[in-house]
Amino acid sequence: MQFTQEHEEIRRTTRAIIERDVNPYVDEWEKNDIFPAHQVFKKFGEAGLLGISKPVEFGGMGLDYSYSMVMAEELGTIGCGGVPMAIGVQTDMATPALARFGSDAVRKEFLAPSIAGDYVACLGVSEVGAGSDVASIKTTAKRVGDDYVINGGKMWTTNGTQADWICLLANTGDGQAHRNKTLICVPMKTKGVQIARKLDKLGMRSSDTAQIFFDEVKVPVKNRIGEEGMGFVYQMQQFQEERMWGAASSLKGMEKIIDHTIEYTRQRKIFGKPILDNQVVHFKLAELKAEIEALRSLIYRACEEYINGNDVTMLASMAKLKGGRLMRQVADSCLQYWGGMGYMTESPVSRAFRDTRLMSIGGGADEVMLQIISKMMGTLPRLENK
Amino acid sequence: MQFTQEHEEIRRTTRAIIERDVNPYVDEWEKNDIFPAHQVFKKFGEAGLLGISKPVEFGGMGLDYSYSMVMAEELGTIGCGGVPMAIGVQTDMATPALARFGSDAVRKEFLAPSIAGDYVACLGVSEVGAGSDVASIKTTAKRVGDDYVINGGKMWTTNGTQADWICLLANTGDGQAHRNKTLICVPMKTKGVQIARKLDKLGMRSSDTAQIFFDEVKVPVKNRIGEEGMGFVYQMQQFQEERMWGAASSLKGMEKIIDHTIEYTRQRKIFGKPILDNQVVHFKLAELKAEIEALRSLIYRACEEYINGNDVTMLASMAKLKGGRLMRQVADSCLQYWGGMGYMTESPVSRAFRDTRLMSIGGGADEVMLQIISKMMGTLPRLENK
Amino acid sequence: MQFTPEHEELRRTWRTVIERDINPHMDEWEKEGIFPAHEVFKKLGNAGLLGVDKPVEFGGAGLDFSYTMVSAEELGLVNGGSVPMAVGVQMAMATPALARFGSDEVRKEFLAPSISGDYVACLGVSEVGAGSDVASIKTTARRDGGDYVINGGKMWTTNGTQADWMCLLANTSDDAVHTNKTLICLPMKTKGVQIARKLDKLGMRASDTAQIFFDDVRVPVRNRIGEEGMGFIYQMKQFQEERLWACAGSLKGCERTINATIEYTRQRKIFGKPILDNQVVHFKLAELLTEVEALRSLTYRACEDYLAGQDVTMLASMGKLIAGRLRRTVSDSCLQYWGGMGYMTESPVSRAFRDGRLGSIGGGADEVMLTIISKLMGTLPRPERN
Amino acid sequence: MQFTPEHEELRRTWRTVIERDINPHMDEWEKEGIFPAHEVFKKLGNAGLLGVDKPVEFGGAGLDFSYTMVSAEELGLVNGGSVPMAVGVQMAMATPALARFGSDEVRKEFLAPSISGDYVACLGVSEVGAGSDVASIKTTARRDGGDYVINGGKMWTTNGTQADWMCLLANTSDDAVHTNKTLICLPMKTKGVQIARKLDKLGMRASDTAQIFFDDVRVPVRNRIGEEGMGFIYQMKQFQEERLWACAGSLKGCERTINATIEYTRQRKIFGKPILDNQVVHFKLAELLTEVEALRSLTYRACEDYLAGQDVTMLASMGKLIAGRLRRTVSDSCLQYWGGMGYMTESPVSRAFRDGRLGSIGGGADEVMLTIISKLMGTLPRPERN
Repeated sequence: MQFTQEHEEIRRTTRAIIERDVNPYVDEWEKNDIFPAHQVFKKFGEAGLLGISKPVEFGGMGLDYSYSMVMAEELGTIGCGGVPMAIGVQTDMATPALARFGSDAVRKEFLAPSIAGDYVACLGVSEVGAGSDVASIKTTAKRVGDDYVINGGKMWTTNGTQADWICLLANTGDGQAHRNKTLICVPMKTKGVQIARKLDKLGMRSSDTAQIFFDEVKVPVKNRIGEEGMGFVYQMQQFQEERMWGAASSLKGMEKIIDHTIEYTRQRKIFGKPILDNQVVHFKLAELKAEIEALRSLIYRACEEYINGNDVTMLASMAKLKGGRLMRQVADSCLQYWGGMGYMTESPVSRAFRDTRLMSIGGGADEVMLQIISKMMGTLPRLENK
Repeated sequence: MQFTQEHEEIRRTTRAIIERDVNPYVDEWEKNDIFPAHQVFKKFGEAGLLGISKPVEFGGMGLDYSYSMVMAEELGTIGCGGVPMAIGVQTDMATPALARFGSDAVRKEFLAPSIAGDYVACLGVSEVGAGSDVASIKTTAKRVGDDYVINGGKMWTTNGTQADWICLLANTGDGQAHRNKTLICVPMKTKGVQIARKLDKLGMRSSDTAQIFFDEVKVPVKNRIGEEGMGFVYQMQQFQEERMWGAASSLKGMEKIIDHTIEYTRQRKIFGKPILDNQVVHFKLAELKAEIEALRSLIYRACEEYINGNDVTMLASMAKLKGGRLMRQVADSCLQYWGGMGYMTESPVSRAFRDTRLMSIGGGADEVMLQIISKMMGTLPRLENK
Repeated sequence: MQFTPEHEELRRTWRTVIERDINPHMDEWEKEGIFPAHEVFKKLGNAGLLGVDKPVEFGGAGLDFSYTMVSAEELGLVNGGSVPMAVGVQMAMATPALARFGSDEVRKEFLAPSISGDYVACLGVSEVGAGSDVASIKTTARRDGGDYVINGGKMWTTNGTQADWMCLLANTSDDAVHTNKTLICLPMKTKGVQIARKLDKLGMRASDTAQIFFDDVRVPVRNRIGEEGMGFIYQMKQFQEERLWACAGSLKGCERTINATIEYTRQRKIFGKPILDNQVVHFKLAELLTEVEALRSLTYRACEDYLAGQDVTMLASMGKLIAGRLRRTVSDSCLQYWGGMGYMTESPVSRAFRDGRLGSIGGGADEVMLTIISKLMGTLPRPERN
Repeated sequence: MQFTPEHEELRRTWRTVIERDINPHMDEWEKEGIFPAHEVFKKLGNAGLLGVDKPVEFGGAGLDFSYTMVSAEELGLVNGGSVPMAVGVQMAMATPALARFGSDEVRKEFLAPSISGDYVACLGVSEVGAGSDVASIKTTARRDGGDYVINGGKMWTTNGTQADWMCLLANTSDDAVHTNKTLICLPMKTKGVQIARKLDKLGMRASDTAQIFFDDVRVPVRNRIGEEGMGFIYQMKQFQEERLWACAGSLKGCERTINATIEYTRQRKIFGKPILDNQVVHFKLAELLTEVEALRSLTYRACEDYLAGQDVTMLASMGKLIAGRLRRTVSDSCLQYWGGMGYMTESPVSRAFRDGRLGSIGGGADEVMLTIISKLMGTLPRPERN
């Protein structure tokens, strides 16, 4: 994969905004357990970064996915995991299906302002009883005249307390679980949408996660994304980008932890020499760096294939799996060399330790990735029907 | 667990025989792909070491299992894995059930000479279609008058080509798989017993492993061990000692590898200093030693419980599992620091690498241990019936 | 190691107090970032739990160390690591040297009330520049008439903001670093003792950790523990018990996490069956329990040897190393199977994940244990080399 | 990295030759402890496979390095590591420097016949005292008139007993260790070249490894490759391609093992269902394939950068490190699921286990790669410290 000047340009712009409008405030946002999504998204929107691979007619740049990927990579330089995740939801989790299958009307109403940074989007897939097991969601959207009437609830919703609209997956029929679902754009102000609670998390503190209830929520049928019953399929496609994005955004975060650790262990002395001079320390860091480069290569390759129109479900799932595992290993290993300081909330590595633990769980747990990979390897038990 | 003078005495005697009658010949036996079991067993037999915890009336010492365990531990000082395994089959795999449930007649005929070292025993449980899955063996022993007529075959039989008799597990009925099996002492000279082939193995070269066929083999019913139909139960009990023995015999083998590695890496220099001076090397060795001591503690504790009459299936299975894993890790890690020399057949660590790989497979694979532990934890799927 | 009815009785008492006076309040204390040490310790003191192995004449029960081990083990049942750690400081870290080498006068003044639960103790060893590297502490206690005049500071001091007195390690001369240190009982109310700040930690949030400064702090020479210059030696002895405590203290905590996970994954369904029914889940739990039992065995064995008067530095350091790593593995592995719930602050496993991470850092980091083990193995580079 | 029809064509040719002329004979060659290099290489030469990236004027195809990578990858389909390693020496280890820096005369004499398959080449770098530590080799080539007079010896020389010539690294002066070395083409028939012994190895049994002595061996100065004193630099360059070869060469070998395991565990039943149906089995295989794909991605990326003229020392070293470890993990993990059969010499997985262990040792051990990576990360201790 060879990068162009445009790629570099995207990287530079992204970093500039991060340095100026994000990193100086991260500690405060982390303390407040929330960041001002509208304010921050507007900055990225003005720079056109929220629609890199989105259609030009709705304010996007119309570039291929490799440009979204380099932005995801740069987001790793943000001083926490919460804000990048929130941006990822906006650009690569809640909007790909809308951009690809939505009518002009619905794209004008929801996609354009999301690209501009005026709207904050969230994704409504997971439920209390159905996290990784998407097919088993219970939320329903019953057709009544020209409206859908929505009942049920969503769980683990990132951006949930601040979002202007939700890309909602709901059952619009009683048919087979893979053909009865539909994606619908639901304005969060709509009557009956209730934010049950803001969840208190181990990490990702600056990102708000909500549990949401829907009680007889009415939205016009035209808010539907694409065809009725195609929701599950659309969502599965949407997951491809979500997974590549998740893995790509992890790279520089891990490298940042390693760099911090090198810096800290170089100036910190124990038994008369810098901690870094211990072979177990610099060898471990070398090993982690090697794995990071392997992951980066896997992501670049997946991205290339994706751009060439190939199905990258396998490679994207592998990247997501390896990314989740590696982030935990990097954060845990590096924290060790910080000694007591690593256990202090103020140290960047302790925040990384809390934030990174999510990746093996969110957006399809490791075990779901293993399930997908096994399936594509043709090694799943023949009799079972998954 | 506090050891007595008698324990030390057993250790000393075992080591003396190993130094005098075993280690000087190991390389040769390894090259020959077999060791002279009768000759070697006789030496141990004369010292009474083949019947440490066996009844006095048949030549045993009648001591508790802790004495067998310390002998197993000392056998780890033998320069290969094949010979200790062969001895283990004789003392703790093929004879415990016979000693405990056999009639005086059958014990006089098979146990006494096995303790004396005149007979070599082997265990006939595994079959081509049934390795870890004992319940599914196919070999049958049909009652005809006062005889059993045996048909079928056994696989992976250690000592198989040299044994005088086999402790055979066969189906004597068509009943439920756990109640239709019987243990029978079968002289290997009996007409119809055919040693199909000597298996060529990755390691354990000095130990002979046979595939054996039984074609209308007739043995008197009085050769039966204990009651008919109790074979599976007896064998499961016999497995307890086999597993403790296997774990115990691994300890000094691993320590020997580590000591050799310390010795070698201390005199071998790279980039101007002893390899051992690399922190990754001596830290790794320290880590391995810590795990070995944990395993040793687990075994001692299991042994204590066993002597106190408690069921140690759980602890023994845990020891077997951890032992198998640890041996692989120790051999693989140490080999690394020997560089090219570690890859040479002549180096002790390359032999250890080949020999140790068996423990996670033989005598119940790791996965079988995990199955047992899960079962005792009550975490196996409720619906399945294992 | 065979336990007596007295051991069982002690376990019962601990469990009662924990269930009644500690667990119901943990969540609240975690939120407040501190637990009421005086109130809680008084209850433990009244139950006679704080001085199980301390001399009878000062209110202790005069039992051997195995009872302290049992106490540490039962404390694992507290649903959080903070309180056990605080109690550990009181029982096994700040008081062993005092109990063994202190004069009757100083024991009457500091030990007795610490056993009765009226006083809260803390240990003053670690400093900003000297965490694991004890020999290099900088705090001084200059002799001035009948007083010591103390200057310097301590870091990472558990119980630091609530303690009535500190078992302080300070340099009382400029001799060699191993012979110039002295342990002194320092009342925290003394003029010049300043609690610089309460540290904000990744976990152990209900435990207060302080940074403390000493500015010309005067204490009478009679507050000294044992002989002048023996402080380093005493402290090293004290570390043995601290490490054994750490081993024993990890056992039930790990089991608590494993059991909570079994319970949760059994009732939680995914893809139509309990999460626990996934083989990767119950096998993983079996592996974890295996390691816990190995650690328990090592701990009991070390305790037995310790009671038999042997030096257990090697075994205790090995145990501490294994314990620290195991707590990380257990909490990280289990958290995975809780899915999104595991990432929620409210879930016990997320607390275990945060609390457990300290094990490999506090009380001598993994690398310190590895150095000690390497040293005892004789594999450390000859001094001049490093 | 986008492959062309030419790449595909080359892959096909390799597969044809491997299926027809190599795989049918591997078992036999393994038993004999050597393969007929001249016979095999001639067949490869006739197919134009030995000089894909070598200059056309000497019989090469003049293609770029990506074709060499493709060759290495396809060689993974050989059912054993020996032949691929021998071919690798011929194509990517002993000849790159010659092809790039050799005079037409010396290339005509040694390169052309090595490309046509008439000559077998070996590489003379490692010595008894200097395996990974190349700078410290002791062999000398003293200038005497128009000759070099060579004295010393080489160790671990692949193809050593069959080679027609050796690409020898020797000290031609007493200057600094990095500027006193020269590469020389040495005909093995030359008087004074003595093959001391053929080494007996843990694996790679069909490949001959020799220890070689040089006693006043005379070769004309014109046999020198490039400039005198540049040998170390040339060799370092040569190592880059050797490492990329090692990465590419590991991919299909690992996949072959994984696929063979899928096949075997699918037809083999335990407890009434295929072994493959165990979740721990198919999930583990999914993990392994994930790591293989990550390595493949890293390899392709490094190759692309290499072709783009960038220095890939970092990526190539990382790849070599990951490849060596992965081959061990894959073969060890897969062997487990073969049960007893995996321990039999006849099973492909046991050969993979033995052959694969060399990866972390040969061509620069893992620790050398870690040192290089650490160096490039700038984390190595300042010289004076170590």
